[in-house]
Amino acid sequence: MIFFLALTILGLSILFCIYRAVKGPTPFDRILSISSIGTIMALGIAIHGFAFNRPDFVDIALMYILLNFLGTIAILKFYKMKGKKKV
Amino acid sequence: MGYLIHYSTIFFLFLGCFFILSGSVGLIKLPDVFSRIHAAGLIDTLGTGFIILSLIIHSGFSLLSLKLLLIPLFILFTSPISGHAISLFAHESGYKPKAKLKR
Amino acid sequence: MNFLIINFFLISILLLTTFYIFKTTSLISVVALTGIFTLVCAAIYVNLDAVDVAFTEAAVGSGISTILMVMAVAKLPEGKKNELLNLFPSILLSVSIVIVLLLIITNLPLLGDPNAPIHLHVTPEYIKESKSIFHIPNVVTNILASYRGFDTLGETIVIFTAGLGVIVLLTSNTLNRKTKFKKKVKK
Amino acid sequence: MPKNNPDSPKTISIIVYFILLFALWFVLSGYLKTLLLFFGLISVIFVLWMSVRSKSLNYDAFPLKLLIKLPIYWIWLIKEIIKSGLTTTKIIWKGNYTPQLLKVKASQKNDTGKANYANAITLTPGTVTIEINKDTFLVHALSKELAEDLQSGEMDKLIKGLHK
Repeated sequence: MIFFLALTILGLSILFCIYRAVKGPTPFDRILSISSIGTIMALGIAIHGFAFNRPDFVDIALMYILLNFLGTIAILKFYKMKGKKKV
Repeated sequence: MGYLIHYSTIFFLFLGCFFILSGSVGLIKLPDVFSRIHAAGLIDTLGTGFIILSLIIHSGFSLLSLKLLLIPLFILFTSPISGHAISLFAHESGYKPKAKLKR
Repeated sequence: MNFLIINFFLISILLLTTFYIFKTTSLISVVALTGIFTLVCAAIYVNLDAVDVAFTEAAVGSGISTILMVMAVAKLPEGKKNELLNLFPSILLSVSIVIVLLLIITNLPLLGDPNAPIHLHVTPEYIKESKSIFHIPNVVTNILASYRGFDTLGETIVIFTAGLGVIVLLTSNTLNRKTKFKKKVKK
Repeated sequence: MPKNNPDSPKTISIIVYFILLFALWFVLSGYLKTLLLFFGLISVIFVLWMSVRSKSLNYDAFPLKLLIKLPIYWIWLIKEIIKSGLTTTKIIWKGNYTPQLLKVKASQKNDTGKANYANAITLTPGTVTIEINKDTFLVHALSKELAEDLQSGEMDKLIKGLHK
């Protein structure tokens, strides 16, 4: 039961992050909130595995964290290619 | 012993959840991009650390707990790089922080 | 019950992000929001116990398609925006697809129903025999890696390409190389 | 581009990479059968061969001295992260943020040390390295006490000792 309560709190914080991703005045706010959403989602998957007695899900959480980093760097690379320009 | 494991799991789990919640509140509340990076860093380090710690205590020592330990290890390497990259590119594309340079 | 609540929450996030992908005009935020969309999709697969699909979805969606979309946006001329000139055909198309899918859903068996056709034909043999033949405890791995080996080979190549994407992104910087070359020419 | 440092020979760092990769494979799979272990060995050797061939290995990253000192440093780093994380949480909930920009001198000599110092600054919540010039970092801090904590130079000294 505690795990489900924790999942609720994580869901609430994901909603806060989505607010920033949608509203964010600069594109960097959006990238930042997406990387935080990825981290929270990975933790949520790990907790979800324990809540449903399937702890093998940790593998996916691991891969999420690595791919989340990759996506962040990929979107940032776009800015390096475009140079000094506000999109 | 069983009670100790149970209650410490609950304690660390909700400590981690509290840090994640305060990090996401910081993402909304703080004024500019450079300050919001701190909030995201709070989610990445303390939130992840405490939640993984509580899951390790819950599962006991096995191969699974080693696998869980890999998550904060990867975070230790990836989180500062992405934080630095975001702040560097934001600085380069001309967004100035609200703070002034202190000598 | 909890399962349903989690699913409901994830799908409502999915709808929210879809709405904002539709609404925003800057292309880079569309790419960013698509990243959230893929992450939530993979989380839904995890919740439905389809671990391998979630693996592939996360690798392909978050790894390859983000890079491809970023590259495509970088190649576009400057000042290009997400303009919707004529909304009517796209709305018509999506509404008709939704109607067809809803009609199909009514004919599907319930989730986890033991008498559904897929659970009667090959699955019992997989569950009974796979461990004694291949000595690997995970049934899904057995099916993917040995019964359907060639099929998986293609998927693995896709994931391997994602890994190559990591190396290309993180090691050498093509832009720097070009500027260095220009400097050398100037000298 | 990774450079070859005479202090850390190539073979030792390749062996360290091999051990780390094989440990990672074992933790992720968890099989003890001879055949599967053999497959793991083959895949690890293949990955190492590929990365040596494409020159994406950094031979400078694993001096043996650093590996011994690393666990103590990590424990100290975790303590520091918790301390500054509590301060940051307090600032977020109270709302009395006074952002600061400051320049920090790095006294490390080699590049690995500087990178380590910049990473440690970014990893502790409340301070972020924005720009790295030759030996000064431009740092953004969330409040005055965090900035003063950084300027006292404790972290700088410790990481300098780590890379000696």
